[in-house]
Amino acid sequence: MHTAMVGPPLLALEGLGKSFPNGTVALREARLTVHPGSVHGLVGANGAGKSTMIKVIAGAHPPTSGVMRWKGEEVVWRTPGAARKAGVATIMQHVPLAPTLSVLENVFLGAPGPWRLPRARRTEFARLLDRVGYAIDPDAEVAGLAIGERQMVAILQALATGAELVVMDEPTASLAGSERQVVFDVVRRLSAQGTAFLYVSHFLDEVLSLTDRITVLRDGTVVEEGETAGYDEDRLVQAIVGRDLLAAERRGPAAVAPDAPVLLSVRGLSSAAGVRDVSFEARAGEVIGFAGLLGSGRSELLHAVYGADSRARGEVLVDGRRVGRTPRAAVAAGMALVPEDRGAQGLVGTFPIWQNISLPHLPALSSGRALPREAAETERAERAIADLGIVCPGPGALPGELSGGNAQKVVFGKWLYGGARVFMLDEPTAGVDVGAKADILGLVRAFAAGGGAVLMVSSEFEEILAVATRVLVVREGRIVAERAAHETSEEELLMLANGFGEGGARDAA
Amino acid sequence: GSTDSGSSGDGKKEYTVGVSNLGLSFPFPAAIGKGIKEEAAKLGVRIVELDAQGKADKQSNDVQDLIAQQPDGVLILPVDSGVAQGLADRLKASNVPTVAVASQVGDPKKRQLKDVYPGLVALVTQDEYAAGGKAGEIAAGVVPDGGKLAIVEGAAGFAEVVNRFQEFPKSAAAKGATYEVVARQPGDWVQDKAQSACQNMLSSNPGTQLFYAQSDDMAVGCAKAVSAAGSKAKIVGIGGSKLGIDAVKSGAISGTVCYKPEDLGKLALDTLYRHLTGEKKQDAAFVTYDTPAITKDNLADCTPQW
Amino acid sequence: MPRETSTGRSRIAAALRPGNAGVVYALLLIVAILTLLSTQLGRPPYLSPTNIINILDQSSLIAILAVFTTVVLISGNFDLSVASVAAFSAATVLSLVAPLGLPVAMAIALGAGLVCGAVNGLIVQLVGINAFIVTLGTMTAVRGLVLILTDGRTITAEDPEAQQSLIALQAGYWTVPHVLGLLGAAAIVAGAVMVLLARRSGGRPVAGAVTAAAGVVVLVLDPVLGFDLRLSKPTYYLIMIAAITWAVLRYTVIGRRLYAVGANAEAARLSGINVSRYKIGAFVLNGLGSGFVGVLFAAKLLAINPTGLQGTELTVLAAAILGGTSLFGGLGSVLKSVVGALILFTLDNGFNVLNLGANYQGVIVGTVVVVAAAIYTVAGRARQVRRIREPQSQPQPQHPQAGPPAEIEQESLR
Amino acid sequence: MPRETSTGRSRIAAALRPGNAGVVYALLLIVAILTLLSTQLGRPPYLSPTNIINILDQSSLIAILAVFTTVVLISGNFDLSVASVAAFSAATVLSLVAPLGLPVAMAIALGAGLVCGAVNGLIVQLVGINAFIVTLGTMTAVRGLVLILTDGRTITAEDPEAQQSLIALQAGYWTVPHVLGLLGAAAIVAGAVMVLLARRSGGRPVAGAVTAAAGVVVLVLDPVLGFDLRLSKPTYYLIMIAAITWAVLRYTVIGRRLYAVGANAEAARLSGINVSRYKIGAFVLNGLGSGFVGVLFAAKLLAINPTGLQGTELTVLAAAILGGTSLFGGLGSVLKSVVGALILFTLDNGFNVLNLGANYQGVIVGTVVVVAAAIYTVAGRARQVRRIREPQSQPQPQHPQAGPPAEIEQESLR
Ligand SMILES: Nc1ncnc2c1ncn2[C@@H]1O[C@H](COP(=O)(O)OP(=O)(O)OP(=O)(O)O)[C@@H](O)[C@H]1O
Ligand SMILES: Nc1ncnc2c1ncn2[C@@H]1O[C@H](COP(=O)(O)OP(=O)(O)OP(=O)(O)O)[C@@H](O)[C@H]1O
Ligand SMILES: [Mg+2]
Ligand SMILES: [Mg+2]
Repeated sequence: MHTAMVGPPLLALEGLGKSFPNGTVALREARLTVHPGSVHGLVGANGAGKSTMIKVIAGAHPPTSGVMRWKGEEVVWRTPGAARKAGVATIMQHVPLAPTLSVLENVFLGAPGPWRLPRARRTEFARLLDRVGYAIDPDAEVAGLAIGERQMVAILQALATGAELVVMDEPTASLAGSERQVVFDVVRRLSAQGTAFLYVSHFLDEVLSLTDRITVLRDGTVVEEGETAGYDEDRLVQAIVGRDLLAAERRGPAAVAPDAPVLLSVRGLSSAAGVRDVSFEARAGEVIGFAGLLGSGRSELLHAVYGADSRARGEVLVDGRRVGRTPRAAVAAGMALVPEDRGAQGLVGTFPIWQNISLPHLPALSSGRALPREAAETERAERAIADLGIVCPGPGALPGELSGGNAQKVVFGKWLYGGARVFMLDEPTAGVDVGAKADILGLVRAFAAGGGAVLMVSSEFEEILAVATRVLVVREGRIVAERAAHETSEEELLMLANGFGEGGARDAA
Repeated sequence: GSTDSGSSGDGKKEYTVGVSNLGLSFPFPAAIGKGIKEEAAKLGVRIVELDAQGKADKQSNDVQDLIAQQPDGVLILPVDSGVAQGLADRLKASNVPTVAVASQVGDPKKRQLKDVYPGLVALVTQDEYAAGGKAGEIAAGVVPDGGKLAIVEGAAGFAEVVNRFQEFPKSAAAKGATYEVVARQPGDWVQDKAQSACQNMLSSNPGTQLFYAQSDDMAVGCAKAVSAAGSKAKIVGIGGSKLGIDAVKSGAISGTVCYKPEDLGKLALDTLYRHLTGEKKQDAAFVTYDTPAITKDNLADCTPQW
Repeated sequence: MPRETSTGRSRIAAALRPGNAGVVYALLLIVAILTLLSTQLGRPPYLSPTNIINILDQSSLIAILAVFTTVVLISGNFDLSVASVAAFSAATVLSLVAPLGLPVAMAIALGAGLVCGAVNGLIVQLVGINAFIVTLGTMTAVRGLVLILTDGRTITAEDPEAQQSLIALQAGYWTVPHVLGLLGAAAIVAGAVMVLLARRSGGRPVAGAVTAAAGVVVLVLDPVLGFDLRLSKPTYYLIMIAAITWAVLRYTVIGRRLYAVGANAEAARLSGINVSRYKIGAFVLNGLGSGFVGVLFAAKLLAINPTGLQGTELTVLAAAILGGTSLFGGLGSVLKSVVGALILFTLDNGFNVLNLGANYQGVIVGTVVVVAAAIYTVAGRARQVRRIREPQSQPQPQHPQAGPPAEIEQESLR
Repeated sequence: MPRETSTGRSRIAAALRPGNAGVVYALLLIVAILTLLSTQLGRPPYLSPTNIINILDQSSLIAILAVFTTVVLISGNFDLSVASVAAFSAATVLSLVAPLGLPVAMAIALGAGLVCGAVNGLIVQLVGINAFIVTLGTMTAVRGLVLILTDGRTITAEDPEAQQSLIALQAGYWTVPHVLGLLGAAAIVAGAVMVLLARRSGGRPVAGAVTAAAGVVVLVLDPVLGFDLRLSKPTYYLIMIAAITWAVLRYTVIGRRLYAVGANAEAARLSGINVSRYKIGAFVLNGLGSGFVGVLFAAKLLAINPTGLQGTELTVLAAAILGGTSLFGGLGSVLKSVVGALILFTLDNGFNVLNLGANYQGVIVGTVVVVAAAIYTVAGRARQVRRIREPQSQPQPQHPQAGPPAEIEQESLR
């Protein structure tokens, strides 16, 4: 499947430029060539301009300069509808779906014809699911889906149009192992049948194994372009960030002293959302990874611990003191939550970065705990921008002006300097580029080393194994297994998460 | 009418009368309703009172509901004269004797006040035109030499806005006072808006000598504006409400015209009752009562009823 | 698996859940209480045919407005100007019916409504101003037009001929004889069509067969029961408008796109939907609908005064929102909005029948509105607890190498 | 980078941009037009001190309501019940002032307002019903209470002593002599504080020094110009309330959190903010504010009838939204809402001064409202495209189509 295509390119961009009204130049003189039936990788650090390029292709943003050729002909797509009609289906990074409609309706949102045809759509949908190898209830309301499921719905929507070119902007950023596999299979199968893909991802292993050619963007310009076969992970990282990182990321976690004090203990926690009788402890210096499938209840578990789920029952103690069942009490007790859905749960869209970052610990940055000192807030934001390498015009930027990964870093930045000691991170590296991911994992280690405890949910088991000292496997709202990180493997975690015990037998749930 | 409503012990029939009131949260019609109910208690009439809340379309629904209850007679206080015409027709078609209270049925542009809509037993009301004339007389009494007149109108769209003005200049002129209307602005029937309107009219027409406010509430509001501005302008109201009479008493306004809603209610029910009992059958009769002009000199002639 | 997604049965069951049909239960509860009270207090029977016909008649015009307002709300906008627009078109038709005749006058009145709607839509969508402030402005401005048109006085249709034509539009009742017979016949036809469709798409024709069979039973019962349906004309207009609007929203792509546009305009745009067209279209439809209701009002009252229908916009919005329509777009059902309107008018009618003192009505209406909304908000909440996949939902693994693919247990979600 | 976040200079410049201060420019434009017209038509000068004092006095009560309503809107809610609540507390104070004396009667009236606000807040927040329907319900219910309390009649304060105490609360003017002197002194003090603060946080004390210097200049000018400020008491109340509310929203933790709660309640909650407290608090404050305004109305009119203040809720909302407050929470400024109220009352006043026919006022008000909103939406767009938002896939869209500031990706639409 890594056969390079010959003949006229399906899509060609030349001299593409895009600047935003606030002066940000997101793309300059960028180019891209996608051949029919090929899988083309587009990589770059957060804020490099990948999503911008994709929006231009999709007709969602008008470019400021440059030409776009579709099957050799110059085209100008003024609306997303025009691009769709021409045969380009796009999965945006921010999964725009209609939350009040069902999965089925969302998948066929752009479908033409006068009737809704629920029955015919249903069979079509079933066939689509079959083709893709995924299962989801067509009648579920999208507002009720977890972020990963929404991502899958967006993918289905793009595939349903039968496009010649499918553009995917970080389709796997919030997916776990099995769904991710589904996406890979789809890409492979459809590209074998002649559909071309433009694939954006921060998972370089994915890019390396899926794509035929790779384009690397840095600061809005193309720095490299070539056959995938000519790259390995190190070279790609080098091209993207210009430094070597792998060593840092692969470093194993430091051991925890056995006499380290217990910082957090959770006893008999259950919630109406489905968390069932969860107990565990975290010592100072520990990083606990939570492994599980999409929908296994890891997010709910973190929410219950954090007190965000008011109907949860059970005890949570920090430093041996009971913590009240509200996020307010949790913050006061030194807990911090980086939620999984940054748009809906992490950021206040109308606040500039500096106000977002100071929000949880505002009294501490205020005179008399009542009057915020803006200078102190701005200073803290500037520090976060520097520490996390957030690409933005300045602390006054609004979250909506940031690239996806940078927005995630802002959410992270909210908790960095407030003296929190128990960090709960729900998919903290979703959509974050390799360089920043290494930075974040480094921060996680630093938290632990500084005497904090970290609970980290991640669908990337590799990442869990890279930083966690202990792994708890979550399934159906329970903790079904516990492993020391150095004694387990990705394969074993996957088995456990799927409900197979050590011997390969299915756990009786 | 129906005969299924029970009879009281002494063999006298107990009548049920439906009242479609234009709005029980407005003091004037509420007082009419009060008069009706008091009289009903005296006469032993059962009252079904519906509140149209000032909406013509609700009144239409109310009449439908009344007809469904088959009352012996109906008193209707029209929200809107034009709409009431259709309602009167409907009531007539259902053979319910109907008395209109407080305002005319049928388009006032076409129909004289005293030319009562056919099919009604009677129209029982004060004469708005005559009341406007009385106000004019008061005005001629307090500003006899004529001069600049500003009018505080009710909310745009109400028939009274026209009716209460029509005779005002004529009867003032008859007494030798001619006024130049320098401003006409809406006070929307409410004190607050009238106060603002007078304040503003005064600041643009500092020489205004007389304000004619089309309701007592508005006259009282206007009086505040006048005294705050240190103006010497006189104010004439209309309505004879408690607020208005108090203001006449205190000298804040020069005079008003005394409406008596409770008496009106009593009169209306009596008219209907006597028609029902056969004591005095009427057809399209015009029934009215006296609305005297009230100034400081004859305060005793008006006991405010609303 | 407990959930059969596509059979009619579970969908009907879902539609009957309190969280979904709460407004209907609220209505039934109110009717039950009123019936009980009127019997207790020895008032005329509440559920008499006349009274039911009256309630339907009285609510029909507001309910029609609520249907169109629901469409605007679904599209993610807001319209405060409906009552003014209706009054405007009522004034128009009343002033023009005598010189021009009903058809022309009515066309102009409808056109006036349409233009008002279009103005709203264009300003909101193309200038990008908040719909609340725009329609508050047009509400005031159009009311001003009514004032100018009427010159502050009541307008009546004087010409007897014109009056007659207006009355014919609105007054009176149509009796549909042998409703059962008609329903039965319709069911048989529908059943047959369903069987055919199911055959063609390879499904089981069970639902169709059942429908047809039910139709036969009802048809047979008709001569025995002989039930005639007698409703006022506006009620029929309401039924027709609500049914058509419902069907369009439910079964056509236009409907789906309207919901999508309201739920997430950006997602809709990226799917190639012309967002402006739908948003403006909803306003235009609402203007047209208001114009039509205005004409019906004119025909009903044969007069309009300059303040006519003032304040009705809030009643209409209340009906729609009682019916569960979201103010944020993308959610709503015209049928439930109609039920919402019925609740409001049932209360008014109930007060009239019970002869309840005017002083207490406001408190009761307010309380009932809040309690009705509370009942089904709370009922709806009960079904949104479980989020985590339950054990019994494990499907057969389709990709053993990747582990069992995910599937969501829907029952536990709701 | 073009954006300078924290220097005083650029912030003032930003505040003066049409997109930000549009409502102020709209007001200035209206005043200019009215001044011109009144000169043209040979009417007395429009901008006379008396007239300005009048406009301020006339708008003050509605503007106070608009301030508190803005707080509720910022918190992401909606309150239609303000006018009913104000009428209720007016009726309360008028019925109780004679027997209990003003302080007690006023306390009870304020308490009544507070309770109404708390009921709204608790139902909206704890039962989770849409604020629109809840406050529509309480608006009706509280209006019903007013009706019960007044029994359909006008309530007046008859006792002369009670009347006097009420009048003292509201009527009359306070003259602040030597405003320039006071302002100058205040500026000197403020400047000194700023210099101190800047020193402490290590910044440059330029701004403080400039402020203090300006203070000295103004102080010196005072004996020469000798400008006295004479305003009605309600105007002072308004100034005080607006200034305090503005300062709290702008400079305190409470204010910041209120905005956060309104813009994204879930993010605020997960940041450790007690969302319910802020949302309910806003309602309670609004209830209290409505109660206060009700007392002032009672004092102004010395009478209230059962329909008093009906419909005012829409005027109040219009003022707030004209001021650029979003209906979807998280955006808004109380000062701009006050300007919005001033626009509405300036128009009314202008009509009175120009003696414009009542029939034409509606059309003009409506048009001006829409045009004013349009002007600064369009002017603001130029700046807003700089703040384009990435479409966010939020399950509950918080800003589905919010007004001017939430224009999403408009740039690419046109
Ligand atoms: N709407 C916007 N307004 C202003 N600037 C923007 C806007 N959208 C993106 N940018 C800026 O354009 C640059 C490129 O952003 P883009 O979203 O294309 O990055 P990306 O490569 O997709 O990053 P990521 O991997 O984090 O998704 C960034 O600096 C970003 O801040
Ligand atoms: N608001 C909601 N209403 C109803 N169901 C929901 C809601 N949010 C999530 N769910 C459902 O709950 C399930 C669990 O999602 P959850 O976020 O707990 O998974 P998780 O274990 O944290 O996995 P991940 O973080 O990878 O998504 C999902 O299958 C989703 O369908
Ligand atoms: Mg991106
Ligand atoms: Mg999760």
